[in-house]
Amino acid sequence: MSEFTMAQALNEALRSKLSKDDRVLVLGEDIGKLGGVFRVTDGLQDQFGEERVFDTPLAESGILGVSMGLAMYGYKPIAEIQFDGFVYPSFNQIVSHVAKHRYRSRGSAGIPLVVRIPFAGAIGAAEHHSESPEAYFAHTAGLKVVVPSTPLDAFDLLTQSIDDPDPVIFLEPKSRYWAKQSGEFGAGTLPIGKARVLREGDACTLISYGAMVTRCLETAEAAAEDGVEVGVVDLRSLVPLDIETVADAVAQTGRAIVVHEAPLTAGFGAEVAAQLMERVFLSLEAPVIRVTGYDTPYPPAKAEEYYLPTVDRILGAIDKVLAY
Amino acid sequence: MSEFTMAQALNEALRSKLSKDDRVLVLGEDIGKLGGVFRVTDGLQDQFGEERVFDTPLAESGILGVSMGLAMYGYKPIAEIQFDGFVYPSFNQIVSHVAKHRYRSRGSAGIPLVVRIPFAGAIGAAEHHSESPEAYFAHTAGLKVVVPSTPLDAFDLLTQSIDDPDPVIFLEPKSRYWAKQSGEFGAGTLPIGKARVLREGDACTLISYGAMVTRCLETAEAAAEDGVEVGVVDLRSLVPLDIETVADAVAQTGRAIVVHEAPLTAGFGAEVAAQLMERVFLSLEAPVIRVTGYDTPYPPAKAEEYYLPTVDRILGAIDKVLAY
Amino acid sequence: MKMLRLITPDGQLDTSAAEALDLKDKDFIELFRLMLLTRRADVESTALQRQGELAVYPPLLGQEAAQIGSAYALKEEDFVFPSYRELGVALVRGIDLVDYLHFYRGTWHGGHYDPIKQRFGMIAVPIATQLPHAVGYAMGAKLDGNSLVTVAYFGDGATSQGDFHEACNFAAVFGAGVVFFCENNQWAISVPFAKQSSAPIYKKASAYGFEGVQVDGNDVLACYLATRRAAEHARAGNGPTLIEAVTYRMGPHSTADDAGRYQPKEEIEKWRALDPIDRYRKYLTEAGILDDALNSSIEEECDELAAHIRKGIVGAPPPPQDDLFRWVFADMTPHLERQKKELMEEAESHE
Amino acid sequence: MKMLRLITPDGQLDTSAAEALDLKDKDFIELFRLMLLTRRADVESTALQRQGELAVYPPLLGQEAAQIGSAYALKEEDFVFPSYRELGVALVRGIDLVDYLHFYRGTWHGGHYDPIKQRFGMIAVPIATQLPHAVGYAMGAKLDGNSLVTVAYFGDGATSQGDFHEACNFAAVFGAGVVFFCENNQWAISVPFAKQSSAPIYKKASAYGFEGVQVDGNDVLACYLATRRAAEHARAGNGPTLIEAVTYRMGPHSTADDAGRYQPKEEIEKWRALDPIDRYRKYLTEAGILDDALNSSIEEECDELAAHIRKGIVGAPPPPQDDLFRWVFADMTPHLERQKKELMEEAESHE
Ligand SMILES: Cc1ncc(C[n+]2csc(CCOP(=O)(O)OP(=O)(O)O)c2C)c(N)n1
Ligand SMILES: Cc1ncc(C[n+]2csc(CCOP(=O)(O)OP(=O)(O)O)c2C)c(N)n1
Ligand SMILES: [Mg+2]
Ligand SMILES: [Mg+2]
Repeated sequence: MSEFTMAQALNEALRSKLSKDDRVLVLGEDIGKLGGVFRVTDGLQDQFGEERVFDTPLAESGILGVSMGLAMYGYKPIAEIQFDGFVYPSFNQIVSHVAKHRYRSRGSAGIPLVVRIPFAGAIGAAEHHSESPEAYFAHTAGLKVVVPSTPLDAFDLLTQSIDDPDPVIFLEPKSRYWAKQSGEFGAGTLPIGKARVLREGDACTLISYGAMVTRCLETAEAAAEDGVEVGVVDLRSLVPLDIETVADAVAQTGRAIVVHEAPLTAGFGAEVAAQLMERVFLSLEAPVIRVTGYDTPYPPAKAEEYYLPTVDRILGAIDKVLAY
Repeated sequence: MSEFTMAQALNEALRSKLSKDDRVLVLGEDIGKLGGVFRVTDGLQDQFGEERVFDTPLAESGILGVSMGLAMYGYKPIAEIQFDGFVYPSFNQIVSHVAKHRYRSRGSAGIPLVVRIPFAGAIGAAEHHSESPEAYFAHTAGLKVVVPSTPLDAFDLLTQSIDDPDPVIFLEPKSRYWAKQSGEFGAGTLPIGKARVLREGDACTLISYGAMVTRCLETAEAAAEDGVEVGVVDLRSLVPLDIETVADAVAQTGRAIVVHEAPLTAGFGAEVAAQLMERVFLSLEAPVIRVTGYDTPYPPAKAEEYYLPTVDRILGAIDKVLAY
Repeated sequence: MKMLRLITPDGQLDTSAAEALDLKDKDFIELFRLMLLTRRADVESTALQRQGELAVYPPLLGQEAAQIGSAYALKEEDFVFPSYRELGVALVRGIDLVDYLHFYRGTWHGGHYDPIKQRFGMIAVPIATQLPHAVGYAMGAKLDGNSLVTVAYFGDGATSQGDFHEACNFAAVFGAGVVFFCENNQWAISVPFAKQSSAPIYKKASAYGFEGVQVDGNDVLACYLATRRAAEHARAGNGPTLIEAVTYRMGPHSTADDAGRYQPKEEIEKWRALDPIDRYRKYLTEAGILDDALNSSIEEECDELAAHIRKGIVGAPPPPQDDLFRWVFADMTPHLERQKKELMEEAESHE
Repeated sequence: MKMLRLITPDGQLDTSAAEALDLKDKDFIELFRLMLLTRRADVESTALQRQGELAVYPPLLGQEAAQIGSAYALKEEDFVFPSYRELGVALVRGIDLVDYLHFYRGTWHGGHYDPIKQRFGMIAVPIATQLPHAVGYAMGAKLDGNSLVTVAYFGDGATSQGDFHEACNFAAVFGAGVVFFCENNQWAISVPFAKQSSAPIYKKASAYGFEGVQVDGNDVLACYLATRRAAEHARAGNGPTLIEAVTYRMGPHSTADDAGRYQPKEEIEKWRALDPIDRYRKYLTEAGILDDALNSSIEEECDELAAHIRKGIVGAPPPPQDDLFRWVFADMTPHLERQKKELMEEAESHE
């Protein structure tokens, strides 16, 4: 029973998959000798060689395009995009081809491809290094969108994503890379598409994913000190979305708050709110509200604390729905 | 008082702007001699010359990138993307630069740029020619997203978009290009950011934009024949969103349905539904529901009628909210 | 560098250069047969669109030599990544053109053939996006110790896209066995090549450190030879080659286009004199390889192919509604099951 | 083609070639002064990051000649589109480096200078995205009958991006007055140029039909001359030029990098002997242009600059909260007004 960080858990998942399945490849910018800017691929090139773990030229559309070709040949490429803000050059390949290929080929040519993207903010990074693009991908039919919030889940979800026959956008909350957890790798059995109730609570339900799950748990702690018990649900994957689990939780509390870092407008929180309204309308005591980043570009490092949902903002939202 | 199509109205708006303001430029693929594949730029190169109305090489990232440079110099470029499905190569330039430039320059270098995109389906086109990418842009802070539904509004909104100091994604519902209307150009005074109530109705409110507005009006007609009066609101712009007008209408009916062609998940309908819940929760008699494209790639021409919201599907939704 | 040409526009063969071909008479005839079948299928497809049986169709009229010559140089295991104008290549790859044309009828986005089995990718409409796929597939083959070659087909306009550049660069860096086959038909819809780029296409290969060759795209033998050499080069593990086939788009960009607005009549006339089939027929006839009997048996085959296409396309049914949901994911999600149910119920309610 | 070099690594001037420079002594001195100021500011910035006063910083150590030589060749009306490593160019353009460094402190994304007034664009982090901006700006100038020139700075890795290709192609097709100045420092983070591309960078210009030149990037005079020629070429309406300045990244990619994992010590040592400042100092001293008095006055200036940077950066306040909303649009939307109100109220509630 050892302790490890999320970065180590992801590294371990890649390592075990590379050793078990020789069709698995890892490619991207600086993922070889350097081991990736977050060291998630550390040591993999040494162990598996430059043919299976290799650096590419600096071109994301090319990375996604050749990954698609590799997948068509029969490999399982795991492409790393160095940071969230650098996935956009590959948007055309992802939306126009990767997401649609199984569909247009009437099932004969699915693209088993994992796109790993360190995402979101709160690490004091420079511009373009703190984006939350999940809604762009969730809105794109044919993609699965997976977001772990803990080291153990990171291992399980990445393993499952690599096994998945379809393309998976795998978003790694970079502010959680160094978060530690102890437990057994692969002990988890919860598949992609199942949300996890992390905390029960009768007053209201907090729904989130990625780094904000931790914020929600901290908030729940703080609320508990004031005698308010709020539940916390970790979505784990946005597509497929486990709305049943979320709706069951909210049906009991009658109050829900969705929390994410991405801007509010047309963010994924809107989808969760809309689906909850459709499913548990009559159980709702208050509108489902959202605590999110503002509708501005992600701000500079010195201002990100204003932008990100804080425990206080979430507590404020809880007061609001309870007072409703 | 003459009659004209939406394509003619757009052409007229471009023509009048080109003649009034010599900083206005029109560029894109095949917009010169050919006049654009939909003839929206027909005759403009003849009238204003190859320097102000010019074809570019076949590269959308280049088109947006040079348009941004032209805007920085002091021009007002109007870039055409030939079809919705071909805007993705320029996504990085739009999201990483065009949308953020005013912000990052602390207001000193806004980008007055209009990106015209014929969008959405229902014209029996080939793959990649019927996409509805509006949610991608609405979720991107710093962009305005404008969608006309009638020829007169197309003239007004395009004129206002060209006058706007900020980048505007101007989505032209291609299935409406040939729709005729008669009236006076420029008589309209409703600015970007104001929705229009096209029909009053006490039973329920249909909310849409672009080509689906017409579907909603047809549906309202059909419902009226059964004695059910439903209102119809045309959003006209998604960003800024005139939620006040929408909320006022829904507050009266207590029932709302959002209709769009784009896929359901994380589509703009979710945003409208979520904001309505926040604003008029206590007036809602039923959940705000969405009638949209399915969460699949846009289907082949022979199947698009299954995919697109039909009068029947919207009528079904009306029955549902009324029966709630 | 001078353009590779084996047959002059008036049908004279450069016999010394032609030695490199080492083709048998049956190959010479097969190339002719395939060009004729292609032209007939192409004309038939245009006709079908005019009759409303296809949603749209992009004719390849005038580009038969480029497509047939290049495709004929490939082995069965090789993999082709086409754009949207490669009906001729599809024919050579043994694809039932009815399955291919279902893309243009709007029956299904990928048509009705299996791209993996047929080793002919699905039509790629977004310009130049298929190039990196060809590179990745070739990288996979190399990694797997497989000597197959991939060929990416694209137009002159496609060379302006970033994906063209990134694909060429990846191919060079990874020594991928790719043949980049550009059909320079002089136009990108209404934009002439002069406004597309300021350098000849074959020269662009030097930016990546591999060879670029220019061939007479209306000379089927030159297209064959250049492609075979590039394929051998790739098969031997020597990496990519860029081939610029200089040809001409005799028809409109597509049936939806109004080329009269921009394409000069004189230019079309000039190129009509360079027709790839006429010159090759002249050569074959004078060389005594082609006689009337053969000619008419090929004509018969063309009629049969046209009839086959017509039969398969005219009135072909739309896809069943549930096809909309079947292949979004390998396993349908509960969410899509719900949407499918919704559509099916609504459909029934109006039957 | 042979690399342009005017001063050998051991400080010998190629006098005949140098005639083309026609620079006065004060220019020779100014180039030296600017390189020294740049190096000091660069070292100071790295130190400030180590002390937690900057979020991150990408040193340009070793690239001073490339940046100063090229920037010194520009006129005030010219417009520079930098990447993120051009502190030296910013200095030449007269930007207060405190304003520049606020980008790296994380005070504001564009730093605190006005890019339009300063004719120096904002730092562009997404690789190669600034190149088409430089092209568009130059297209605008041409359209406006303005003879100004734009210069895009970028690295060797940037040449792999589609935007590099599209920008070069647009520039050629529209005859835009752009100088594409590539600082080939041999590395793109951990990827050496050999894995980035299989052709020398200057050769890539031939793919677009304009000239590409290779210069010794550690020779400030060669960088000056090549850039001045390219700028004159552009000013005369003859379009773009690609300049490859062959230099070396003596430091890590950025202060967040661990270059020890991949950058060979020997390689660094080899290049240390080619240091751009040492060789130029040697030349100036031997030529009698530089004496101790001058040397120490420049040293003094360097100290002042370092102190100025320190004073401006250390403990600089974060932006006020409402700055988050001020510049999203020219006129704040009601929606953003609401979000601003929400933030301000919440802020107050915790004061
Ligand atoms: C990314 C993208 N942009 C625009 C289009 C619209 N379009 C379809 S074909 C075409 C011209 C292509 O010209 P070329 O590459 O020369 O091929 P050709 O059609 O001549 O065979 C254009 C602009 C597209 N399909 N994809
Ligand atoms: C589109 C994009 N992808 C990835 C990155 C991450 N990144 C920042 S700098 C860099 C290397 C750039 O190398 P080069 O172009 O040679 O410039 P240098 O840093 O050497 O000056 C990378 C990969 C980025 N900034 N933008
Ligand atoms: Mg062409
Ligand atoms: Mg570099």
